[in-house]
Amino acid sequence: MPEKIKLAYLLAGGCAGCDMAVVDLSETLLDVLPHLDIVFWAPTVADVKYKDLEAMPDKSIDLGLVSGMIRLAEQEHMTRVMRRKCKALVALGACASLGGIPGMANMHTKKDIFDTAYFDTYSTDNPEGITPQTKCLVDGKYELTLPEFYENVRPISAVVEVDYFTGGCPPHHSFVGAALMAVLEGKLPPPGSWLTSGKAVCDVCSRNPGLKGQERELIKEVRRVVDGQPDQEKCLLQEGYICLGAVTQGDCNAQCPGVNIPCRGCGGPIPGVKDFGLRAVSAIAASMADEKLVDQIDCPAKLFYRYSLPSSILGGKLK
Amino acid sequence: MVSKTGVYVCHCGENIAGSVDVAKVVNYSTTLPGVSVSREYLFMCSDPGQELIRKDIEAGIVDRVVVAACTPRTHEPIFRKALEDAGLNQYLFEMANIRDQDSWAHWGDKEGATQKAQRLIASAVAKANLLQPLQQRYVEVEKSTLVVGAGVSGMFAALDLAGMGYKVWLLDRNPSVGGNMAKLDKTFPTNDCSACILTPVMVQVANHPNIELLTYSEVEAVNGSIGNFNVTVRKKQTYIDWDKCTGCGDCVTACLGKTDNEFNEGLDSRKALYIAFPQAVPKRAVLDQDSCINCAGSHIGKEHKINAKSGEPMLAPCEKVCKTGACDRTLAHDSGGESFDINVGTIIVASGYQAMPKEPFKEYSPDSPNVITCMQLERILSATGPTDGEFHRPSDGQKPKTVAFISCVGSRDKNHHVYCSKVCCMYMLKEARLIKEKYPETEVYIFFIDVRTPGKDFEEYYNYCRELGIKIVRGRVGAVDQLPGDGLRVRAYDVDMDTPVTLEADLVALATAMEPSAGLADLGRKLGITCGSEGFLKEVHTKLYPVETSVKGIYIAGCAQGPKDIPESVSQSRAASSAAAVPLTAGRVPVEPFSSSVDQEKCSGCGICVPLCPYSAISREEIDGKVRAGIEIALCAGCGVCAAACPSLAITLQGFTADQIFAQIDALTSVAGGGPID
Amino acid sequence: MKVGFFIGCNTAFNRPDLEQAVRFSYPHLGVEIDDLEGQSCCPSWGTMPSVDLAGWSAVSARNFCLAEEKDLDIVTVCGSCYGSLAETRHSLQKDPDLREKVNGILEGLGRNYRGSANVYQSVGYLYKKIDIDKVRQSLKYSLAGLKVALQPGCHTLWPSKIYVDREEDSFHPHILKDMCQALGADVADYSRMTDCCGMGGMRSADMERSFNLLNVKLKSIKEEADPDLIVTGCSSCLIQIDTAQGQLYKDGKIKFQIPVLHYMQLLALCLGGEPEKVAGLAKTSVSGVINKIRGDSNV
Amino acid sequence: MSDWKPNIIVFACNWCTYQGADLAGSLRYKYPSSINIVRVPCSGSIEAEYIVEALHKGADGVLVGGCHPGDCHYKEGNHKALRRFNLLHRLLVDMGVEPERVRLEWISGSEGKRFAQVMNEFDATIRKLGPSPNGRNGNA
Amino acid sequence: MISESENIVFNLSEGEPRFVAQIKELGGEEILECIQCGKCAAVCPMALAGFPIFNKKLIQAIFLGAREALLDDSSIWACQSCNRCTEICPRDVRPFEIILAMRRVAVREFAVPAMSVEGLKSLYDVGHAVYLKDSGQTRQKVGLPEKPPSVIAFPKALKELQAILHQSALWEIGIIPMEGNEMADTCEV
Repeated sequence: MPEKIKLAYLLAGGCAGCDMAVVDLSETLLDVLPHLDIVFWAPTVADVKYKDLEAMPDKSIDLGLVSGMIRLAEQEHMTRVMRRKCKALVALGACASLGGIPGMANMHTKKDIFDTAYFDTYSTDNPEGITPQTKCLVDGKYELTLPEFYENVRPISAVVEVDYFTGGCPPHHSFVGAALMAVLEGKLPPPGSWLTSGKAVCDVCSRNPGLKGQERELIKEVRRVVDGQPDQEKCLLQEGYICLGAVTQGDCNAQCPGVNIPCRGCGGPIPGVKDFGLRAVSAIAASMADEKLVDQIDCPAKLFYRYSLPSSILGGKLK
Repeated sequence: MVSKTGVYVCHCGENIAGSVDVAKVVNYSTTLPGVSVSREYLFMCSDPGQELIRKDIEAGIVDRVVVAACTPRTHEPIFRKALEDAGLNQYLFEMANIRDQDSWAHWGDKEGATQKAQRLIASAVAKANLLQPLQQRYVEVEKSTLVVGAGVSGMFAALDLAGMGYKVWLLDRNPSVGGNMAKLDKTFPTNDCSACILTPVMVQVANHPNIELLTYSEVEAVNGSIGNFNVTVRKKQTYIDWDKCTGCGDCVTACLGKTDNEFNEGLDSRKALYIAFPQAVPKRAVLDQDSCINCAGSHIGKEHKINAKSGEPMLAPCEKVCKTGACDRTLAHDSGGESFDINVGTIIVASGYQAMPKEPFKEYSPDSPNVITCMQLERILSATGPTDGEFHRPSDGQKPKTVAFISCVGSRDKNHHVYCSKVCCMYMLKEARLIKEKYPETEVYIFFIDVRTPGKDFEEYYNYCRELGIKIVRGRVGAVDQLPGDGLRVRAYDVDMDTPVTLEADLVALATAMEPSAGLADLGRKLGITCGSEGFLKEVHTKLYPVETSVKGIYIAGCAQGPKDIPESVSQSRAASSAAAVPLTAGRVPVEPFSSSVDQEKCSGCGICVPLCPYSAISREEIDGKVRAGIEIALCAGCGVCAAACPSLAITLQGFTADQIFAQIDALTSVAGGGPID
Repeated sequence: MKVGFFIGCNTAFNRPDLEQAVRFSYPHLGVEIDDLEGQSCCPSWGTMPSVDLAGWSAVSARNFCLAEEKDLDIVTVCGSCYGSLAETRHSLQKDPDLREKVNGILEGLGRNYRGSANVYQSVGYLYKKIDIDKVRQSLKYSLAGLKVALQPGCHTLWPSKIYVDREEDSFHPHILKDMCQALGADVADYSRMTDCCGMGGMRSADMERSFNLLNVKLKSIKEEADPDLIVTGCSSCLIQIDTAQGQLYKDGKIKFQIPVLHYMQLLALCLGGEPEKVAGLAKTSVSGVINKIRGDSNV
Repeated sequence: MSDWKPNIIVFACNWCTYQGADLAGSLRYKYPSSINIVRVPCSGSIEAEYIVEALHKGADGVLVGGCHPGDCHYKEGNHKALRRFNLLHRLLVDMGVEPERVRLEWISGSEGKRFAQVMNEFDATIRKLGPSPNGRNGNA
Repeated sequence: MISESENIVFNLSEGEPRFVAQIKELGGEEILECIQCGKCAAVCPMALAGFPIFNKKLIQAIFLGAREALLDDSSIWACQSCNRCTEICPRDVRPFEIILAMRRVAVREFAVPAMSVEGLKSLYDVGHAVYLKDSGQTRQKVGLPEKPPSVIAFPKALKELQAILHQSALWEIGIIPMEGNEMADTCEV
């Protein structure tokens, strides 16, 4: 074990689920904490201000974790500050690495989103038609500023260079622990890598037909979980539930398939894959027993890009 | 390692240089990443052209080669050989197709064609930079051949190969060998009797120790590739034990079931139990279940009924007369026949043609019995035909006084076949001549579009026919009307007289087109070879590889490839047998190393690839308690379906890796109007 | 069942007795007639078709619109109308650019061609849509004992692929034959049944050649069939064969005149229609045939 | 925009469409020089990524060419291609790509004329659509 | 070239080279498929009635560019439109469409027989190509109203028809006088 390392944690545009996953380390946290000197954890855990981080010398922090994606100017700014201050920067979780669920907003324009949020919903009462502005004058004299709401959601790699990526929504706590241990022990792969096993969910999934000595077959029908109870023993994909386990990294230990929920891809693509959704298309469509079946897959863009739309080749819906 | 790619741009005489600015392209090539040298030559495939490549390799200037010339489908092997000769792995080679897919297609658009050549070369270079050496593989060749179709083409191909000492399986779906030629009366241009020249050949194939006849059989499935084709053959059910049958014909005489006689083109009937024709080889009887009437309640596979009076079993007439026990209806016969596999090194397809029936040509009153096809007329004229060679018209058996032939029926016709059937002019002349020679008082008219007689001694034949008094009218017949009684009125337009003409005829013979035999497309599909737009099997190259198909080891002969007369069919069948013998003689053949491989370190064992492989080349392997995919290289054909589907990018298709394709995409899109964009 | 009746110039102005025959017989067989008010010329071959395709199609499409707007198909007794309408319909179906152009023209009139209405010839419509037994059962009189020769008319046959009620074998048509037999007639074949009658452009261009062409056909009818009556499926054929015979006879080119009626007229007569209304304008003498039909109470 | 020429990438299977393209050339059927062919062994080897990457890098149209159903040299690779293509096409339409920019055609080795016809048609379609918004000419 | 023409010999070098293209533009798209087999002529009523020009010959004359000779001959207007040629043509040339295309050329050159102009005029003026002035009596004789329920009885419908014709090539060509078309006045036939 090395001596104490300095750690900073920034939550960019996420839901704080990743923060929870770190906290959930529970006992592992006890092993890790003594080695950590947490200098910044905002806005959730520690009472440290942005300006405090800005004031720290560049490259003074050994390890920075950023969770969440970039939607606001503030998030971009702070991520850039993190990059300057940290020697190594890790994108923690699906949002930071791929854009995550908030990234599905890239199917819509900023205008659509504002219209929905500030005008169209039944509960909205906005007769003056006020929408967020980056600057406004209160009482005619106090100038207030708000961060800009960008046109698109982006993963943090779109604004800074990221040394390591991890998937998961949120990342499984045991996996977070393992990643931290790897950092502490200096067992790090070359920068740009995923701090993951690199293997698919199928590799660890007990439903994998191969583990039972069975051959995989072509998919003969398409089903949805709402339509019935999947057989606990059988491979979900084989049964027609569109499970993305084969295309997704399995550091989660196949928890979702374990409880009858098809994998939705939060673990991110297998390293080397250019585009998660397209790989899913390449793999799964070919496995359909006939060409009509693929038409039964509902809204492929939202299914295959649930966690990765902003990092897809096209970046989101072309508008 | 930075590659040193050499780019060699071919002028192909004027073929490329006439439409592509070669000098500009060569200059441009030198600016591409990884390119060490770029050269041009008039004919890159010529020996001096190849020498340029060899010298650069030997001098160490070049370790990857891009040739920008014609299509790799014909010329890749030539250049690969040059690389090999110079000591470079032959798969460090890529072609840019700037002739067939560029200069020819964009002739007249020099700017566009030049820019495209630059893009195609950039794409080839991008791929070449990423090429890896591959090792050529060889497969041992099974020293036998399957010949599909036992007409005159198939029989000669079989005899040639058998004569060289190779085992030949000669398959035909009919009960007898002989094909269409067996139906002909005489053959042009010598007027030999068809049976006289064909029957000895039929006997020869039957007796040859190296030939095994598989008549009344069909190709059910074909697997494998050159050297090792595994063919599933289905021998159709004859319901007669051919080991016991002597072909005496007693059962045929006794049989009471009747149907149209296909050998006589439906002009008369045959029995349900029949021998294909008198000279059939093998001469064996076949029971056609569809027309069998199950005499005496004797159904196939059922015990005989017992005569209530005598207590004896009631035998069907065929069983009663069969002296050898070949005909035993009580046996359980599988109506599907019997399937078995054979292994062969090469395959020749000589499945022939069929003459179109008359029915589609409503304007020629096909409902009249006196409107017949020329193939039917051939049977009427034949001594073995329905009239024993007497010239009778079908409606009333009277000898026709006036006969009209109509050419190009279904040929050169966009509603049927756009091609010229090539042999009709000559066979009409032949049939007309046979009639006129035997019955000089008969008036014979032939209505042509163009008389086409381009063959040895054909024009002389035509002249002789005219001297006999056969009347030739240039002008396609527009209608055949049925007159009261059995007469017919032929209406044409005489182009030379510039006037409409009519002719009252007793018999009208339609020179219907030769068309692909039924099921040819299906057979092609089983073999993996394609049919051309006209429906016949397609050769690799009309001039240079006329008997080769797109599948190595499968060759074509005779009318399966397109309409031909007998001399041409025989020539081509002997060419095919020679081509098919090459791999058999060599004993082993090289196969492309473009197969898929799995990086088991990357494989997650999801198994997605396993059911996708059409060759069952991928299987599950267990490694350290984990499931991983494994590929049997010998079974892999290199389609790349598995590589494209692998979620973990663990499978790579050698020669077409994703990195190489992405590099090509990059190159094609970053070169716009002739130069790199900023 | 209801259908739009496309009358056509020749029928409306030259042989309105044929129009009456349709108006009488269709409702008798349970087919209601709609007048397609405001219908125009189809247009006939010598007019817009000879000027340009779009203009031709637009005039034609307007006629179709009248039927489409009422959700009806069109029936006509005239071969030319049938051919011209069917051909434009075929073109408009297969050529979206033409359709766009035509709808551009129609837009100003507040109309839009959708392509839902079909066009039938009067006999073909009955053959395809009405049970032939129903025709048999509705008859008041029959043609028993009458020998007829048929003139289906070129336009009911060719080009066969454009017609919805086409013959299976357009060179040996049977619809008119079956329909005549349903009326009890004895149908006699002759070899020139599908020959042209010579009406239409040819008659306008050169009457003598037109009549000579018909003469060849008439001789074939007389010599091979010698019928009591010629039955046509087309109003143009009706007019030509009906009027030309008198001239040919006068010129000494034929020594006979055979009565001629359109099938719809015969049908109307058999259904009990008044001869003066449904067949009152024939030039050839049809009274003998009509008496024979009505005289025998043989149904 | 008049001097704009589309850039079209055609992924052609080696056994049918690539041969068809060769035949079109040898029969001298004309089609626009905007067509660039990438040779692949089988339409079934074409990854969804190839098509989208081409669009992303600036191709204005992408065409996948394979053997007619039933005629695949590798038995059924073209069926796999069709399945992949159908799903990808729906995905791309969801993502706002104009559906006409991506096309699948079965063109056999003997259909030289058809190859040229399809290319002419496709080029015309792409010209009508104009430069791809998601490529090099666009704003993405 | 054409039997009724005075020039016995047709000088091929005087052929109009763009003629085939013009015919194709005007609806004879498939003309080049013709191989002059003569099948259409065998059953063409025009050929059988002795007109000098009919489908097969027309097509060959177009191939050779014999534009003037064709415009001098009015046979094409005798075509019955029977379409038997189109039915049997082995090349899908649709010879009748070639005749229509040739008529369209002739209309543009005002080389049209008076009868045909009358038909067009009648179509424009009353909405029917064939119209008999005393038909009202005939109709009444068989118990029908004087006017059929066509454009004849509905003046608004006639206006509609004329509006269509105003937007057709008939207007630009000006071969018949049409309301508001000055061109027609100077081109009286």
